[in-house]
Amino acid sequence: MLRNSLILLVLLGFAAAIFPLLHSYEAKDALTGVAEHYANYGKEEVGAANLVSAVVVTYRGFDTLGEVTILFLASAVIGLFLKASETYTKDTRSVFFKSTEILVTASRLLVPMILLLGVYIFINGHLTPGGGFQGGAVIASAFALLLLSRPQKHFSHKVISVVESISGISFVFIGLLGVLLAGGFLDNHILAMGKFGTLLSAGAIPIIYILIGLKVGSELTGIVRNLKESQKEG
Amino acid sequence: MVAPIYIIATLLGVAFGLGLFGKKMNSSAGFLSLLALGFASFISLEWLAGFWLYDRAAEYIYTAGFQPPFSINLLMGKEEALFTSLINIAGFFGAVYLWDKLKKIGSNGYVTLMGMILGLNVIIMTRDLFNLFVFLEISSIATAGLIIFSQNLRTIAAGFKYMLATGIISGILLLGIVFMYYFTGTLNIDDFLAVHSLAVKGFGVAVFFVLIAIVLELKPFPANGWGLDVYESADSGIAALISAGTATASFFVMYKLLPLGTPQFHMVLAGIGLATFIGSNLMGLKQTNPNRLLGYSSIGQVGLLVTILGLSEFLGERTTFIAYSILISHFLAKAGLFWISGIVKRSTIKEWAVLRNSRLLMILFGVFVFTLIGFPPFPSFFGKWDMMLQLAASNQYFWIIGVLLGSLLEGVYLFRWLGYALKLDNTELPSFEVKWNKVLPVVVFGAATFVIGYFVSSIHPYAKVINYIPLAVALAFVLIDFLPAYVKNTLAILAMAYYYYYLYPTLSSFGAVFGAIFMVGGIVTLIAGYAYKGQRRGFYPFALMMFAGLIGLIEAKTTIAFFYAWEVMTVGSYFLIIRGKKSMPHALSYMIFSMGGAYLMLAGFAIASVGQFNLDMSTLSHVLVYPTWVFILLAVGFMTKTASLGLHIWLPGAHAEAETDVSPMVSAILLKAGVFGLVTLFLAMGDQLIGGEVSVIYLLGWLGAITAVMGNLMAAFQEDAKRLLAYSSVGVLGYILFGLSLMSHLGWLSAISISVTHFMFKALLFLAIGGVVWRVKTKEMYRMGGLIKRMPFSFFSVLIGIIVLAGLPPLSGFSGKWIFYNAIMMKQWYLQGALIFFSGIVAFLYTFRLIHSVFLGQLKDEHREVKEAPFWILVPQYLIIGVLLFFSAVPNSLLKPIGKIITPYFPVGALDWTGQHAVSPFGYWNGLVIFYIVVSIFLVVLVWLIINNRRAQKVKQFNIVFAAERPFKPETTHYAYNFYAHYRKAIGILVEPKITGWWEGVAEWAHAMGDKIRKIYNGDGQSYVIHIMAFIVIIYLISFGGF
Amino acid sequence: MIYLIIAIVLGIIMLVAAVIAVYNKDLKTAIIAAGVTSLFASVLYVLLAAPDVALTEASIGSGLTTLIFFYVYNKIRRNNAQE
Amino acid sequence: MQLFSIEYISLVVGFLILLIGIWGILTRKNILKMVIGFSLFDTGTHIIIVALGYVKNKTAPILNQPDLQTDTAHKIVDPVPQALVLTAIVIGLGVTALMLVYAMKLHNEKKTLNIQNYKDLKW
Repeated sequence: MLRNSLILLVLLGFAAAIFPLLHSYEAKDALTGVAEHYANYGKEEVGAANLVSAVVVTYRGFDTLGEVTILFLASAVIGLFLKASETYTKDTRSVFFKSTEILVTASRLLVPMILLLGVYIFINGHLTPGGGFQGGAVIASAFALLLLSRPQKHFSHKVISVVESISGISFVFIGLLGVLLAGGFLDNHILAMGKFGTLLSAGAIPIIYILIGLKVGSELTGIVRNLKESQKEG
Repeated sequence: MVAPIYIIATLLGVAFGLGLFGKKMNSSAGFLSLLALGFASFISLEWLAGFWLYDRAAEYIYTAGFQPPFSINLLMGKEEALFTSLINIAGFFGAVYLWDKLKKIGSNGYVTLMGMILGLNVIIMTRDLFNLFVFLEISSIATAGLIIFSQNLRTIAAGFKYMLATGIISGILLLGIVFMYYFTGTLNIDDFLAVHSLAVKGFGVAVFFVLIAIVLELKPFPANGWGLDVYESADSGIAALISAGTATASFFVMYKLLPLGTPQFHMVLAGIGLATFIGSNLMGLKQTNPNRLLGYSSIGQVGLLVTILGLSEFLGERTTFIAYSILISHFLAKAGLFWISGIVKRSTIKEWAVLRNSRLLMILFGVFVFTLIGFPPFPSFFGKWDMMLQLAASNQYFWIIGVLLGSLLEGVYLFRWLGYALKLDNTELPSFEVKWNKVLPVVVFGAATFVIGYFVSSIHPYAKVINYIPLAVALAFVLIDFLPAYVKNTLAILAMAYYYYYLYPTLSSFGAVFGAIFMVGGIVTLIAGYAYKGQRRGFYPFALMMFAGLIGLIEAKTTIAFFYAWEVMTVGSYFLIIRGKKSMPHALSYMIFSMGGAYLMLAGFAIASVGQFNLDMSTLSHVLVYPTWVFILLAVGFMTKTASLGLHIWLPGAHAEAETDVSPMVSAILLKAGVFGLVTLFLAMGDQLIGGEVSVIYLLGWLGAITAVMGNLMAAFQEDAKRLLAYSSVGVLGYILFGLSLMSHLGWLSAISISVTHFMFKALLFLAIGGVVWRVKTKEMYRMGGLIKRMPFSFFSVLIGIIVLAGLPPLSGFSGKWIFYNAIMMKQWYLQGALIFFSGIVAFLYTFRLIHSVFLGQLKDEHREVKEAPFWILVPQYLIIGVLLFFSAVPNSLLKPIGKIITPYFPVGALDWTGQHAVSPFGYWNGLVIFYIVVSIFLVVLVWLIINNRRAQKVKQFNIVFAAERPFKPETTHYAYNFYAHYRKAIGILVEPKITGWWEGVAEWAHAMGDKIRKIYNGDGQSYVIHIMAFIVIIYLISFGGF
Repeated sequence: MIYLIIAIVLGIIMLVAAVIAVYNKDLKTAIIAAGVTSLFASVLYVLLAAPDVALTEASIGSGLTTLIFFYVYNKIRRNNAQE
Repeated sequence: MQLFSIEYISLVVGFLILLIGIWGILTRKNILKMVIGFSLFDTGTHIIIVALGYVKNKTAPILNQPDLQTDTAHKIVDPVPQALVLTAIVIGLGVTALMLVYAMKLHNEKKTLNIQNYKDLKW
């Protein structure tokens, strides 16, 4: 109890420490700083209707590269964690519940649709909400569903990692093309800007989002797969 | 120039591409990774060279084709080039070191390693705060992956704690960053620095959260339990990467963001750093697991670096130099030590004796330890020196004390560890596997310490004038260590002789006297080295290093050169002392006292330099601030070497347990370094008054007198012949201190002449007794006896030695004493004079005991066949005897030149010489006449004894009546055991080891403290998170005036 | 105004779910509660004119994270059952 | 400052969830519960960030309507925090997944999820 009271005290102290942040919050009525610039010039500079995508893929594209790397590393670490000490067995048991005929049929129907949705999300990332990460996550959830419904299904690790590698390398390569052909690393002007608001616009953003989508999708699938494959002990 | 973006592109591209490599292609994946890391190192080194050699301008790297703050930009400047070079080199060699392991793990392992290096590169270069956050996450996820390279309960638990802690920290960082964006509308660091003055309370808090998160990344005490667990459990190769890589990069982030903090926060930061430095090192005292110990040290060092950052206002433009020199030392040494630890694979530092199986690794281990603590010639030495000077210049004495205290604590456990490795008894020394890929990185880093040390000294405004040649010669002996001892001995003697020949014309005044003691003395004692067969590995480099230091003291024109030489001498002598069979604990206490003394000196020199335009030795004569303190600090510093009472406890063991020819070196020669220091100090500063009333030198006079009595008393009660001689040195050094304190012509004349004669008789006695010990294999006097028949030459040496020692006429000790009493009478220090007189009587007791117990009486059965001491040990003795006899017969050959040297400083009261006839206000003395008279008396007695010899009764061994001993249980019944039992009853209370007890108490207290404090690391990951939160709250309260 | 009320309701639900996530003894319920918090957060994001974030939070924050939680939870449960 | 505004409420809710998350991390002994606390901590942070980027009565930063394409800075909410949150959410997923795998492995070692049973390393 003493311990919990002390923790409470610490937590209250912490709350008191962040209170000034809350306290000094003031509602804005217009954008300032870099956001103002993005809002006013983003259309000409990047050409993506979805300004969040413009920021994510181009203005702060380097962060996104890092973000992809984080998932990549997490997946690699989980892979090495679960692989190093365990031998693979094909575990046919489902993780959650018994696989039923209905589920299998449903998944057979659903999975392609979900996959399609994922692809749609990341291809249209520069126009509508969503993008590579969301699309990738959707794709991964399709595969997760597949794993749930058909536990005996075994994904080839090879395919996942090849997709992952190629999309990753291409991402870096496109970034470098920006250095060579345009203004800097990950500049999207290496491709024509196209007509604002159409699918083939915003330079390299759709390409990059497709790569991110593939990469995130394969990374997340890899994580899920690794978790499943290590069922020997679990 | 390859654009820095290629560092990122290469590492990332290769990491991504490794997925294409199958399991069977692990080797090629490894080579590709090494290539990538090598290429990254090449790029950053190329930039570093560009900045350094061609003075390039820093270059911004823009991403996405927009100017900051609209897109993320990176900066490659001089500092970034340096730090990325460090990171990438650590990565490259780390990968080489981990080659086997990585190969077993496969591509995911390489990916993780490269991910970490990539993350660190970017956090160094980026100028965007959120980008910093992203890549910090990359490196911490990669680190979490690296930790579990070897999977067991310990690493997994440590990794989980690490993830919890870094998760919380990065969450807080993110919060701070976002609010900083909210208040300023930008994420660019340069913009933040520009709007810093924007004083919204909320913005300050947001900045606080960002900074505190970075501080927490640096593992501040006590919110760092998670870091320690990682250091302890992770594979050594990984721990090396974390210590050298992550810590370095995090430090740079702190450095980069430092201007965001208010001056008040900088002070808080300095406090956190210092608490970490002292706290970690205190807790390290009780630690026995090598990796955890290194973890404590690592965290402590980073704490020191944080202190430096926090104090940057006081350190001024030297901040960078100080921080970088200490950082690079830590970088190289810590990586090296962790790597060695991974090769040795022992779980307690006591088992590190196995390191003796590999000479190369042992040397490197020593190099890293000395690098870490800041000994010359390594870079951190110069960093610490500058730090102290700058702090003193800004009146920051509190920080001086704190930093030096922490350094001392660190030295204690590192040297204990080094001692264990060098000396601890380990009956079975199972060898460990040494693979080239593991040794190569260690060798490279070890060599780098020297190269960078030289480089750092060459850019230091004052260090570049230091004469490095003697040290270089000493180090060169490492390279020829494989030669037989006699060759190296000859080379060493030639080197010393040549250097003396070269130096001689430049020597003047006291430099000439001490130069002669150091160098001629060195040559004479080196002659005894011919007695050793074989290679005698590791002796000559350190012997010459000690002499290089001693020479450096005399040559020193600046205080930094003096201190440099002092430290070089300390290192050399430490290794000489620890060569003795049972020297380990004594060498440790020698080192601790030396370090303590050196730090006092450092503080003294630092304060002395305040307000001066240069560091010349002459600045000591017009110290502007706190001259009394300067005087006391320096004097106490020097007295740790002269072993004045209270600071003497390291001496008996160190001198007694040393090798036969090392004892005279460290006793007869090394102690004079302290005397030389005192002479220099007294001449430069004169007397100082404490509180305007009490004279410091007066107090030192008392200290000298008491030391003389106590040293001699303790000598009288020793059973061990070499220990007896060692305590006798304490006593004689007491005389010298007393003589110097008289501050008069005669006082100094006696002090300096005793210094010279003490060198001679103590070298003589140690060599003679050492020769005896060499043959009879024991140092206990009651196990000897009657050796006059077997070792007449040694007997004669001891006879002459003790006559001089006891100050008996006719030999030159007497001249010293005669002058001494004259000097005391003139100064009218009667009370102290009485003590000195009394100590002279005590000296008779132990000198008598020495010759009586060892050489007279019955010859032991087991010594019937014992041979005379080795020829080469006798040679230097008889050289010394020759000189002693000459000085005794012609005393003014010694006293007159010394008098001449002293006269310019103390013109009043000089002796009046007419031939050998000296006149003082209290009488006259003619050394030659006395010599003749005493020799005649001696001859008459001798002749009488010889004539009567046939009437003497020969006593057999078992004739109890005459032999007065029983052959068994010798230590209780032997007459020579506890020889002065009666005196001990009377005055033994005086010599109870109270002082030793006091120091032991201090040591125990410190260890107990450390033990208690480290209990906060209870192993519970949750507690560690609580520590982090509590740390944030407390620092918040301190920073924003809650307290 | 209607948005305001929705926001308040969402906030209360999220807080309750968060407390349940921390305090409920049953791990399964706790995981679901955490997922619910996340899911309602994504609704809140829509109110805050952040559809991108809403989509991400829904798919990653509440979808995949919860999925992974359950994977691990089941493994641990099964691991316990094996004893 | 308008206390009853959608962004302020979100901000407060975010802070409270963040605190609840920290409370969970600091007091729950069950490792999975701690990870749940951690994920709440993340969610709270994300809500705060999005709320900070909100501008009253403005639309999402997607310029699909022609009228949004002029004087945009006065018509949309801040896209930057949203972009940051996107990144943060993905990072959070990576970290959480890794923590969970750690938890799983820890459980494999000792068959317990109590954090206090993993004190093998200390002092």
